[in-house]
Amino acid sequence: MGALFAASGSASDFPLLNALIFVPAVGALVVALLPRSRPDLARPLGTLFAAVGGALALALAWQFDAADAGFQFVSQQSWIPALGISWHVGVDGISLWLVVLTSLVVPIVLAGVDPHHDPKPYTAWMLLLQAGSVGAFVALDLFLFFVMFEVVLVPMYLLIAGWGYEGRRYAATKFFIYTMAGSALLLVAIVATAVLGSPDSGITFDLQTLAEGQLLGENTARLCFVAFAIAFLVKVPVVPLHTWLPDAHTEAPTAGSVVLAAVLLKLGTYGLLRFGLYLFPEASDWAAPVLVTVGVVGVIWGAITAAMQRDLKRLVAYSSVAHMGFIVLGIFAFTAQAVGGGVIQMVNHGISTGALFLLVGMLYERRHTRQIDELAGIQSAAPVYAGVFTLIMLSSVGVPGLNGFVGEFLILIGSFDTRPVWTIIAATGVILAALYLLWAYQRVFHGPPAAADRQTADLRRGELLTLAPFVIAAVALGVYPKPLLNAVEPAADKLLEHFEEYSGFKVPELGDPVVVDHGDSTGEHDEDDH
Amino acid sequence: MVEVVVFAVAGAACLVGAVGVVLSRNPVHAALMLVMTLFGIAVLFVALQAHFIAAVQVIVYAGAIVVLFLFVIMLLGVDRAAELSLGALPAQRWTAAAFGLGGAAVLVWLVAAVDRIFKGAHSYELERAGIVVTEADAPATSYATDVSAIARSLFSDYVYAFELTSLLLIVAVIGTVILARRSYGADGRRAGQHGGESAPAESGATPQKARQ
Amino acid sequence: MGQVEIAFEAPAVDWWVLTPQIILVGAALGLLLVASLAPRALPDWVSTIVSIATGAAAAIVAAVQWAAWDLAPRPTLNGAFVSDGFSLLLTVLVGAGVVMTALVAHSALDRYDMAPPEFAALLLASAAGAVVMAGANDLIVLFLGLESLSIALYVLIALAGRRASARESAMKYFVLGAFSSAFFLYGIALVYGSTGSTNLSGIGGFLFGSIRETDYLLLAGIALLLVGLGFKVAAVPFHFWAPDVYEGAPSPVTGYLASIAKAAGFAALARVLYVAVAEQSTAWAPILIGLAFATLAVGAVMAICQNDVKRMLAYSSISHAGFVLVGLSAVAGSGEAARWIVRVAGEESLILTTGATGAVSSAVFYLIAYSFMALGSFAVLSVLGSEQQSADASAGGADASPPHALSRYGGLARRRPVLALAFTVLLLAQAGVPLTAGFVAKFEVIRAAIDASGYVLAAVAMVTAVVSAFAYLRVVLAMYAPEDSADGDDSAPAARAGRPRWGGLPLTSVFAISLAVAVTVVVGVLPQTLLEWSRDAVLSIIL
Amino acid sequence: MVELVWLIPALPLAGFAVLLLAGPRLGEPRAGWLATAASAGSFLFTLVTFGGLLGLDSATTGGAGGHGGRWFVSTLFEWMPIGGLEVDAALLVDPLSMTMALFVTGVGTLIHLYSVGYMHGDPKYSKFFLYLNLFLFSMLMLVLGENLVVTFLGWEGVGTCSYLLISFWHERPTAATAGKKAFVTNRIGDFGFMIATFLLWTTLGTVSYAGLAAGAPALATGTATAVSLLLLLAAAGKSAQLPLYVWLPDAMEGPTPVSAMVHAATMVTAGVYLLVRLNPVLTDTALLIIAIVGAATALFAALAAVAQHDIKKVLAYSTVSQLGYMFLAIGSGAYVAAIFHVVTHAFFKGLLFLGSGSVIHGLGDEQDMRRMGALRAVMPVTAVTFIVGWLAIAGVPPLSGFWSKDEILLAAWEQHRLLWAVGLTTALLTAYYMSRQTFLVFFGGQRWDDSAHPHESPATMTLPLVVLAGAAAIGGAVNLPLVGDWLVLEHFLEPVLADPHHFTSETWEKLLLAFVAVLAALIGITVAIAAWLRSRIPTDKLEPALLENVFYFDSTVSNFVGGPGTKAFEAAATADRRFVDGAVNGVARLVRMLGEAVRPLQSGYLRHYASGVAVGAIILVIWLALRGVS
Amino acid sequence: MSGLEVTTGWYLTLGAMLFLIGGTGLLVRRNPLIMLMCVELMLNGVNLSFIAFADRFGDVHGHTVVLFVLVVAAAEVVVGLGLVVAVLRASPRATADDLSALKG
Repeated sequence: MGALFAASGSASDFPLLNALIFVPAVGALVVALLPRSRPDLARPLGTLFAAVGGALALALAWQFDAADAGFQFVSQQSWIPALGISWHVGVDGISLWLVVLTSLVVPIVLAGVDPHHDPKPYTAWMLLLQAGSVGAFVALDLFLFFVMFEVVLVPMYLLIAGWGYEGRRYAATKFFIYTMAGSALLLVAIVATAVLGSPDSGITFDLQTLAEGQLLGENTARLCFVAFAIAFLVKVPVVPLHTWLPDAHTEAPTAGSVVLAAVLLKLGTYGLLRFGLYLFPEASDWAAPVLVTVGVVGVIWGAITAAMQRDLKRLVAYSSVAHMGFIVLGIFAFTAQAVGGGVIQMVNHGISTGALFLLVGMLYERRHTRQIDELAGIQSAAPVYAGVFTLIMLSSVGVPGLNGFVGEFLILIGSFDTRPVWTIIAATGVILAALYLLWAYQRVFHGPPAAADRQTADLRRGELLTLAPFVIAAVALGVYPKPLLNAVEPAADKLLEHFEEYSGFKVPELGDPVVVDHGDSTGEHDEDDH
Repeated sequence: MVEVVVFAVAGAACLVGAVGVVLSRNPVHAALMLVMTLFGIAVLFVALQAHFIAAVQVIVYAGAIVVLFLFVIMLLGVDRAAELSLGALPAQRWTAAAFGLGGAAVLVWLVAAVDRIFKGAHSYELERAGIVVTEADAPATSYATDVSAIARSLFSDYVYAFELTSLLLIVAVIGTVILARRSYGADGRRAGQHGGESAPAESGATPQKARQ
Repeated sequence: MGQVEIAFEAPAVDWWVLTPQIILVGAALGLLLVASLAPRALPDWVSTIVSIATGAAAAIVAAVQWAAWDLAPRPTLNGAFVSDGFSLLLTVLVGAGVVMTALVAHSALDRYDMAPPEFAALLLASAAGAVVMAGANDLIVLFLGLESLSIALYVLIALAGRRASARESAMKYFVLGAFSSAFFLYGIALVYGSTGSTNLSGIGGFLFGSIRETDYLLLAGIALLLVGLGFKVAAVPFHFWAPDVYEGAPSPVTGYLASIAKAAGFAALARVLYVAVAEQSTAWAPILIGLAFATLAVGAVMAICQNDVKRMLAYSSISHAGFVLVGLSAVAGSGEAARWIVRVAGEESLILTTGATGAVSSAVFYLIAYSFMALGSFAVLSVLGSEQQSADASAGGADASPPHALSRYGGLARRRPVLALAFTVLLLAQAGVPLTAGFVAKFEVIRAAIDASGYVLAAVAMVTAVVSAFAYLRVVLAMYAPEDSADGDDSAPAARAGRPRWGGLPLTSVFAISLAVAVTVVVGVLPQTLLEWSRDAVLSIIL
Repeated sequence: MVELVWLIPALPLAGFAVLLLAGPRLGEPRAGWLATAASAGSFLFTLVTFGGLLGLDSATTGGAGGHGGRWFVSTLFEWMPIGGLEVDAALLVDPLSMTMALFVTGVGTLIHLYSVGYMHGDPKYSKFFLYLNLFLFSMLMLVLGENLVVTFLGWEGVGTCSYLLISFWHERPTAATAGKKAFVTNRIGDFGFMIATFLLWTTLGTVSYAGLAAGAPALATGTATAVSLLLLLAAAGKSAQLPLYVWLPDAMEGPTPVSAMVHAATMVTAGVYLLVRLNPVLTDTALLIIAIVGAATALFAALAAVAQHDIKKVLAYSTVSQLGYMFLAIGSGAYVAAIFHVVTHAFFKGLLFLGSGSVIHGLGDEQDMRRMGALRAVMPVTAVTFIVGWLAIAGVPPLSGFWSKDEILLAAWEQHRLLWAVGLTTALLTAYYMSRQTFLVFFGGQRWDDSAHPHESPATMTLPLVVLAGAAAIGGAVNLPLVGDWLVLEHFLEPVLADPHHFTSETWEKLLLAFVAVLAALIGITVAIAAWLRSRIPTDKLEPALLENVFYFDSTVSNFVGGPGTKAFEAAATADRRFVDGAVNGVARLVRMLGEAVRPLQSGYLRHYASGVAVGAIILVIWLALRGVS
Repeated sequence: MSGLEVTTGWYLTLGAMLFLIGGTGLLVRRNPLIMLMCVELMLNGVNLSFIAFADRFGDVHGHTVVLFVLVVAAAEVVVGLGLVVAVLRASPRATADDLSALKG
């Protein structure tokens, strides 16, 4: 195992990425081995490990060379040579911020959210979640990715099952089975990709080799892509594959919901980018009309159904569906703005929705209900809480100046270039977002409070501290997203270049007198969509 | 023609015996019917020049195995007439018919095939012995089947199998001894330690059934 | 034409090749002898130690042979038995299985009222049968090995005959086993009738190059051999015995049944198909695929309907058999025979095609991985079974629910966190979660299937894996999120003991479970070695 | 000095930040004064920047986008740079933005000041100023933004603040609902804004105003019209035009200073600003549509105002109507007139709202005009200033309203006679309903309880009234017609306008039109006097239910949204649960049922199992053999 | 070669019939002892086939195999009867159908 820490070819000698995966993993082990008599140590110690991961992630961001479009901090070790599998990790602009997000969110929620019972296993699972998620984001080997992609299911499943609410059994099982069903075909497709797409020199699961080689036949690639896409679309999730999400989110403990929203859903969209566009450029282009459609349908459907939810957490969950739909649209618009915006939106969605789940969780702690009907006038009793909620809600709605806007705007402006009609439809989701969130806010926070509502305590200092990073990030990224974009842009450009080279897709030049009379740019693809 | 008569008689005995086994109400009758089949087969063995095997067949089967059956029947006192109906499983008729008729269908078909196959009989052993069988050649019909030939085979190609039968028999013996000893219960060493047929030992999967 | 005189030559005996079996059988006999001659009953641990030592010795000898012989196949006794990589690897597995079973059984024998020396002797004898099956190069030898294994198993199950369920399962296993043996034997007869030999590589050599597509006798023979071995490995529709027998048998024996007995069956299947009738692969591969489909589907679908954990694991075992069948059926490309002729140093020799190698090696890998998972799982069940029983005993009345009812696993994570975690690992491994051996095994099998263009089969296999994952998750859920609220303590009597406990677990079982978990995890994380082994094993199969 | 432009929005932002962190601790009245100071400072720097702008040479051509020299861009940082898209956080100083900024900060400061008194005693005193400062910041970003996206930041910002301020008294369900309604309706407009932005970016490759102005001529007419109409949608949302006006009357649930500042003087004019700012894009077709929408809104809202009883509702509909005027002006190509009216309207409508606030305050939160009357005696300052506002909006010369309205009517005359006629009718109605209001509130008999104890408001509230009254009176001076040199505003704004409108009418025509307009105003006032002061006309006929309920437009929309709309959403949610999720659970159940269906096969009977083996064997044999045959 | 000649096929057919009758018997009878006898019938059918084939090939190996089958049959019967005894001791009137507590 020691060999894994010998990085090669990175800017620094210290194998940051491996450390990012193994520090939390070791932390989980250490926490698990704590003596039974000291359960109180688990969370502080776990937080420490997670925070070390967070610090390493910040160091990663600091040392990251934004101008370099390729993979950095690459570490490659032979793992299962018999199958051409290696431990190959690396980070580029697309994955960088997701790694940072993951590594920061976990310590925050670990420190900030009380699991109420059995802190030891809870902490260990959270740390494993962190390790697995980071692993999935930095994996450059299909096998390794799949391992990480699947392995995060387990801690999440156990977190829901062990620390969730009343419906946790159903929700946890549904979550596990649904996502596993999605990835069942992914495994087959990964193997097929490697078996059929490896160069003559031997089977390999290396992402770059396979992607640069492009040795799959057209139909095979399309089939494989479909399998990949289904797995990722379940994870995203898009309508109509989304129904695991509301249940999982609602029944999960607060920290679980936060991590699920902030990190796990991103595995889907990230996968679409990294393993869809990159591995199967032609197939991506071929399937794009369908994917864009499901993305946009998700935006609208998610928003409409969210509006009608009676459970606040469920509502936020459905809003997630809508937000993730935007990202899918962005990815399959194939423009630098849209793809970049998609990546940014992944981070932003993590921040806003993560914070919303935290907030809802805090409300539940106080009131032991999430039913919108049973709450009213909270703002009078807890103004600070309401204020934070408002800000995060506005970020989620996409008000400029806050983070949510940046991603949404970039996605839409970028998508409009190639998919004007879908973009227009998706943009109505912006209206709906305001509708459902404000309506819910009104019902919960406004109006005359009942006696119970008046008792609702405002945020405590600790909770405020937990929320502070989210709030700060929401504002900071809304005002000054440039550092993120700078890192994302070269990678996105490179990816799109690769994509255009193999797919034959061309982004229309700016200034082309297109639009309104749409279809010019997408028409030919629509025909392929059968 | 003699061959045909022998075959017909012995074969008929076999079949009647077999059907008798299946249709006998009384296990004792069934065992006797089985003997009839076994003798019939022994006769056929002789017809096929397998004299030694025929002898073993009579000795081992009729002499030992059937006796064992009868012994157990007597031991348990289950020599009363048993229901011939299908009991609780009437559908069994259909599966049995499917098996019987399906098997018969396959059989007809195989028999049709057999003659074709043996046109140019050719086997591994012949090949090993360097004998090339041509289409015109009839297969070897006379070959050494005496004890020494069998012994040769037994102690060359099948010596390992022969040794393995010892393992098999040992296992069977141990098993039977254990089973017999256990089923009598009280004299078992461990049963004694645990106070005989006590309740906990019997609380297996379905105590209700067991208590009936 | 004259008589075909077969000259007598005393066959050469390679004693080294036979050493593992001799060790197993010798120890079994020795133990029995000592036990019966000893003036007083032997202490329980003697039998256990003997079993462990013997199993370990057999495994070590095989391992040493593996290393020393450089994987060159060594046929002996006129080619009736062969020691090649394949048989050696499986011998090691069998040895390990014996060790694990002996460890688990040590603490359970009392509960099942089984006499240790007999148990050990039968276990070792059956292991010898399994070893014979793994290396049999003759259908009759194979059959005798199978019978030794089976008869020993009938008795092993019947040892716990004080329980009605054990009697019932032994009886069922026996009658059906005998029935299917008859089919197997008839298969041997037909194959013999079509080729004139019972020697596997003899048959293979005889069939090589000859187009015998319309050789109905041979094809029917293959079909009947598949029936017999399909029964042994519990492939649908020959699987019916498995759930009942697994449930009724003592848990340690069940583990042995699910792992070693099954592995032996598959080893025999692989040998028969790939050594003897590889030429007919275009005929039998579709059958195997059909069996795989049925086995996967029935195993998975039935597993999710079970409310008894032991029975659920039995069905899951069936679905795993389906996976192995997927691997075995993955002979490359349709219409292509499973083996090639190549010239090595001027001499022609037969080797398996790459696809066939991949197919068998993936099956071998799967068997090894699954064996440990199964042994571990049933070890956990064994431990829990005694706990439940003592809980029932202390509760004074017989609890109506069977000892392995799902409801009895409620809250296990609280009472026995480590045990629950171990069980979770084993269950998740069976579900195919990455970083466990179960995942790599599935991956290998899928890879083999895809290599052979079996995309649909691979996809179906994965889908059924998801279905059966549901069954495992139910158990995990029960342990970690009991149906009642976390603080409700009114359900199972064992749940009343709220405080987590370390103590009271039999050390031997703990060791066995740890071993199983360790193998599962280590192979899951670093599978390279085992992958190589299973490939090497197959590459050296004698043809 | 233009470089200091960043300080203009920075001060309110700083005020916001301080109030956010320390607001409750500052308490009343310090929080209010701090916010007012921030606003005043912002006004000061606007003046400074304005001075700087005047210092730039207006004569030189060139500059960004072919504008004159009076054009300065202050880039703070790159906001969203990616792949050819350059969105800078940059501020634009040009005549238009300065004009807007001046009255925004000016009126804003006065209203801040007013609020110090008005919000006295409110438990959320500091929070109110927090919002006000944030609003001011957003509004300034809106008008100072250098590109569409920064403007959009302000655009959404003011919408958000409007939401927060309307629902300020959120325990009142009506206030909460009104706030939400405002935001969501605004968002419909924002949708248009976004799509317009995207369209402009994809076709012109830029979002900065300079670039857009330069590229506009190259736009295809179809695209340009599409953009124009999308912008109209955006503007209609923000500026409460038909059919999106519905939120504005409800917005009166907010505190009165909010109504004055947000919903009369500043935010609602954003739509006008946007259209004027992007005037190079507007096509003739689009202009006509804008004019029609404007005229229709003006008349529609004026009719509605006639029959309202709530003092603020009258003003609200009046605002909608006046905004319609401004759109009419834009649609007629008279951008300067539109801006001119924006400015004068800010003065007099701000004044009127503050006056009404003073009345409400004085009467102890009474808003129904039917329970007012004869207040001129107890609230002299309020009454006098309100009368100034009344006359100004009624279009009585020489008050400011007359000048701006006259110019709009002139432009409408030249666009289409019918539009002019509508405008004139509206003017008449405006004079009438404002007179009605004035009479009902300040004249006639006392209709309030003595227990109400009406009183004049404190100095902090009356001072802004006086200042605004002065501005409303003489505000017209910035753009006096007839004499060319007096058209200060027009000359000042000219560089911004791609196609400055020049009136073609003869002088006599202009004079005649002015006369007719004055006549219309007088008729309106006369009728009002007859009806409400002298009771010569039965008043009950003058308030038909149709008008009181605003043609049942709002209620129809609400009923639709609350009825079929909600039902449709509910149906979707139900479908999601029943069918989408149901399918998933159904599959799971199906698999389970399948298992349960197969389970009986595992009957426990040995012979059944044997059958499985036997039948399986037969199948296998036949299958294999069949394969052999083929 | 004229007239009737007993060919290998005859023996094979007879063997197969015995096998089938035995198998069918096992399917229809409930008495465990008779079931065991049916298994014996099946084995005898197989034996006949072996000898017939051996005759056809002129290969004595077939005979040897039959010996092994006999041994296996004996071993099976012994253990089987032991089991039957064990079962019937516990419940003397039990048939195979009564052993159906484990199911599902």
